[in-house]
Amino acid sequence: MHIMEGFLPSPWWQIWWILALPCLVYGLYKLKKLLDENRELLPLLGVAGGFIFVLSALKLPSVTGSCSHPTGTALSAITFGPWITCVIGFIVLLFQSLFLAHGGITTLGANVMSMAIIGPVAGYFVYKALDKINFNFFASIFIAAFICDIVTYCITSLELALAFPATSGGFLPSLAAYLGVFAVTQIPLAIIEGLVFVVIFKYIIIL
Amino acid sequence: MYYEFLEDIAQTNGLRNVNSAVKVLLGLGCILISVSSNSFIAPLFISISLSLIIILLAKINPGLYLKLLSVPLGFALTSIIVILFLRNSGEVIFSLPVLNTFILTITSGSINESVLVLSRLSGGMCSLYFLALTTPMTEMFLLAKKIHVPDVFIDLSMIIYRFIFVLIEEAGQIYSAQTMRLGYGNFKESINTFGMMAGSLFINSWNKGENLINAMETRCYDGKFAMLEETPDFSISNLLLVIIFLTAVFTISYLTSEISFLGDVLS
Amino acid sequence: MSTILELKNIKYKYPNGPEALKGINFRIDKGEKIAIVGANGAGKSTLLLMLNGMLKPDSGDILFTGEIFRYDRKNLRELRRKVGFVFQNPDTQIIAPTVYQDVAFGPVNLGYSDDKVRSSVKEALSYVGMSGFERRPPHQLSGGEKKRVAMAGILAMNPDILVFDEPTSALDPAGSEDVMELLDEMHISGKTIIISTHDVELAYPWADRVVLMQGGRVLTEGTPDDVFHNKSLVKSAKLSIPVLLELYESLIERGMESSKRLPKSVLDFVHLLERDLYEDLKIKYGKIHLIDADNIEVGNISQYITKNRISSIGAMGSKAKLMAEIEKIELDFTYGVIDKCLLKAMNKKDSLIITNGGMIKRVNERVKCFNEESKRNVEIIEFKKE
Amino acid sequence: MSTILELKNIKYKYPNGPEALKGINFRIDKGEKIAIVGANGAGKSTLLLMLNGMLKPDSGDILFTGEIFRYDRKNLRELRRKVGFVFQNPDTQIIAPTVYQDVAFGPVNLGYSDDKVRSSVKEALSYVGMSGFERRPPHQLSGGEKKRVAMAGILAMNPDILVFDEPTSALDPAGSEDVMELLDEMHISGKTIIISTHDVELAYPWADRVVLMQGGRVLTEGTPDDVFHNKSLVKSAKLSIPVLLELYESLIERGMESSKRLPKSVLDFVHLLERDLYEDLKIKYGKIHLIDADNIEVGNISQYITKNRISSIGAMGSKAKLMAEIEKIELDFTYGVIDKCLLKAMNKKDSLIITNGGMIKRVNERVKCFNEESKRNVEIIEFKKE
Repeated sequence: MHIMEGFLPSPWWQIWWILALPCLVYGLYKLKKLLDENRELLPLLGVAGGFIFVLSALKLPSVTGSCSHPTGTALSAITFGPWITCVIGFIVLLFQSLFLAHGGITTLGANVMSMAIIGPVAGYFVYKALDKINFNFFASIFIAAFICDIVTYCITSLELALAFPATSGGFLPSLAAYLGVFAVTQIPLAIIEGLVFVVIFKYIIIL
Repeated sequence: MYYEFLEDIAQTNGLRNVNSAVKVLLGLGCILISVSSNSFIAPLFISISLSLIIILLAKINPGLYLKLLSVPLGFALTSIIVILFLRNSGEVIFSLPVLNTFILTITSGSINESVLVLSRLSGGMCSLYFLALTTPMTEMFLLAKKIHVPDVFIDLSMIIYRFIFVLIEEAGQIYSAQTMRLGYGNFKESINTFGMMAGSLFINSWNKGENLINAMETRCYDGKFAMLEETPDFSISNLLLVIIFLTAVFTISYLTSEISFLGDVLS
Repeated sequence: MSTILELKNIKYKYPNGPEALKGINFRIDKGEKIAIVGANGAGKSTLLLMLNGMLKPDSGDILFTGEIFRYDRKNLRELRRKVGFVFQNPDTQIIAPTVYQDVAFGPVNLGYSDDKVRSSVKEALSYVGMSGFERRPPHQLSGGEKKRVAMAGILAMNPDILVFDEPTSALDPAGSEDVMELLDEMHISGKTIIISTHDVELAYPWADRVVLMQGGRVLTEGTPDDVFHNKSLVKSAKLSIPVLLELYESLIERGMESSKRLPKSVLDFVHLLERDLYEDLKIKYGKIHLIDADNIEVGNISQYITKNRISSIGAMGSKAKLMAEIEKIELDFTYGVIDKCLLKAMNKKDSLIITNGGMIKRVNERVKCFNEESKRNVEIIEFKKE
Repeated sequence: MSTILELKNIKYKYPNGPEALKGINFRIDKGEKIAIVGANGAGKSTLLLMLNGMLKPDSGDILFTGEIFRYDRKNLRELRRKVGFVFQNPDTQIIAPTVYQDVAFGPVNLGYSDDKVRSSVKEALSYVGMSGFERRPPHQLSGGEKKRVAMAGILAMNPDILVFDEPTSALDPAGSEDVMELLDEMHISGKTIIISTHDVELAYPWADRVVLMQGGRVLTEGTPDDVFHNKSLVKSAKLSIPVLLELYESLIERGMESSKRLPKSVLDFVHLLERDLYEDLKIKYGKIHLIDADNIEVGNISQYITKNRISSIGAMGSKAKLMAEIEKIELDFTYGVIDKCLLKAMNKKDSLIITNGGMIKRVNERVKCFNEESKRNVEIIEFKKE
């Protein structure tokens, strides 16, 4: 779920950019170090980035009006770790805003925070934790993907609520309202993504 | 599932040969003015003038452009509801008691703010469309290089760019093949079919990545990527026009900053 | 012959792309073998995608069994079941983790019972000669094997019309021959077959009807002779003339007498030259032996061969080839079998064709037709069980 | 002729895969046109990947300019610069987001100066006829255009040896002809060319030397005549015999006199039949006019054509074709030009060949050779500036 261009007022879009940038810079630093050791990773990461874009651009079955979804970044977080994912996610989100008009430039910071950093990180840690206690593999995959989606949606709502708190009661009612209006599309989406994720992993493992 | 990317339209638009730095300046300038405007007038002005530029100068099919404008509609309407009901100030215009527990109200203040946010969204999206439809990404890579974006970021972006198009075509073919064999029939099958496509695409991507390593090696890859040559047609007059336009929009934004939709001053 | 599918003045433009079809009129009769030929970008694939409703024309009508086709869910399902489509690149078509699962994809989506799914898959795989590959992952197969699995996946849905986009692309000669022979087998078993190709050497001898496309339009259609004889049209379609036809025309230009029937194969050509040049030669011809694979026990073929002093052996159809393999008989011909045996007969050598089902009749017809045209008398000896 | 690259008893097995090369001995001399032919899975691609060090043999030696090749970074770079490799599928080779950037990829990584990068790219793109496409993204190009870009990317590095894996796969006849002609142009300009293919019709008339592979081994190598004449070997390599050769052999079997030189083209064949059959015919031949594109001003060609009553026009090489396009001259032949003009000459018609550089010499040689062999006297008239 992308926040569209122009929706976040000052100073909120700047704040999210300022928060996202250090993550990106650190991600780039890690990436550069990795590539200095092994240059062959660049093409692999590039193709993986292409895959993530394409996966998120495909319309999920049975969900009308859903645009992009963060499954790809969760997959990337599990495969490449959160920092590299931050860089790939940033590029993918930039391309999504320019190729598909999903998201925007000023809102890129906020979208990167929710879809390329916090969501995937949450999914990543849930997966690692479940992995550690030897939880059923496919159930862990489902939960990780589901959490990644739900967290992304919560963060987006949080970003919107912070920018537009309710006149009476402030931040919390607004957050509740945003969570409410987006729940209609985002919760089924999270379940479907979890299921799709399981099928993908089943497929990959069989091959 | 035949994907239409704005990028492909941008490759053949009417302003293709205008210097990309000038176009980016106009697009980003408008986005910034739009998002920091205190009144709905400047963003509205930006929406209208950029839409005209997109249709008349960049020669984008008007029907297609209208379709594009509807993309952010779903998001805009759902998110604006919250502002409409929760950001109350000024006189009450409409109220609706819900289950005797609380009352949903719309006030002049919340309408004013909704209109302002919607107009910013519209100005922002039109500017974004201007950027996306007139300036191909292929040209922006050069611009990024010039403003010293780190090489690793640009190189990675370029490979991602290339493979988006390779993979989307493949995804389209797989999707067609599945549809022809009556996939995506019911919900369960849909999930399964979609997952299979994504999984197969993942494996193919991995193979392509390995092939790419080979392709780069055969061409003596030494950590360098070539950049596109500069467009020759940088014109001062274009730059001046853009600066004049931005100044005008900024002036409008400044002069109208006190005006709101229903006439009340925002509290 | 009844018309199954008819396209009337179909136009189509890809979003943000060029006009791909500029008014196509096209008709498919039951039981035809149609080749749509044209250079890359001529609109062949777009036309094929119209045939099973994957693309919806911008204007014009598609008539399916006589009625204007309506693009709703139910009709589309029905159309796609009737019109099977085999993609050019099997890698985008066969993506299930195993061969069995892939072939079963269509039948499962058709809602067949488990038993019926199983039997459809089994039958389809045996048809394309891929029995025993059920548990193999498709990515381990060779290009030719993948193509066969892709075909089985469509056959398992039992369509009436089979559409093949560039059926032999990227296959080597042996693979192409296998695929073309499978197409012939399907045709004989009653399917209507449509292929698109830019390989004129392939389309020329194979098709009943050739549709020549260029720039989104049908330039001409008709028998292969009519279409390829029109050199300037073929050239404007950016295609080449089949090499034997080119040779024939060069000879005509040099004063050779023209013939009613254009030469489509080496046999035709030899026969043509002989008619012209060695008219007075009187030769005793060889014989063609014919064994019905459904009608002989394994083990008896080798015996027959030795007994009858046969010099070359050809097999048509998967069953016949399988039997030859079991008996370890080395096959000399696996494609263009009848013509090659006729050529041998003209060289006074006896040959054997092993085949079954409808193809028995076909051998008889072809030889009869050859004898009539060339006023020769090549004899067929059918094996009878004792 | 000096040997550039030599493979000695090369063996290679893919990790977790079958043994792909089982002891290959193979040598490349400067200036050769070699076709490696074999069915899919014969080991052609694996062999090609050895040639520029993409794969390292498990055993055996590779000799590069006479010395045993050492697989260190510096040597590998040198080898890859000298041996350019064009992949079968251009989508796996094209890396960058625009045509310019992709073609410049090699030169930039070789550390060329900016100016040299620019001029290499410009030259390579104009060589393959893709000037003006610099800013286009590859995904908007057609299959044939992508192939040309892939070739330009390698040409820009100015290698001595060019290796092409299935150069015409998935291309339509016009696209294949263009590519094959480009290969000929490169060869004439001094490059050594190696292709792998399963298309025997392509390899037979094109190659100087044919290497027949099967199951990871070289079955035989030699001139195309020698290799394809050995029917049983070609058959065991699961390939087919070129159709004209098949016709020729059928006629020999029927009693036609055999010839020294096997027929590779329609012209050869006509010539062969005439020698055999119309020996006593005395005909006056047509003439072949020859214009050097480097030596004529634009605008003068049309004039020349009208003046000399030329019936058919052919062009060889990008420059000649470009000039024809500028003057809006419709070309009758763009591939196999010399042979087709000879055929016209035999039919008493005058034709014109527009070409330049080394190909002028080639026309003269081919016609001279033809005249000697067939004891005819087709005349060449070279255009001279007044």
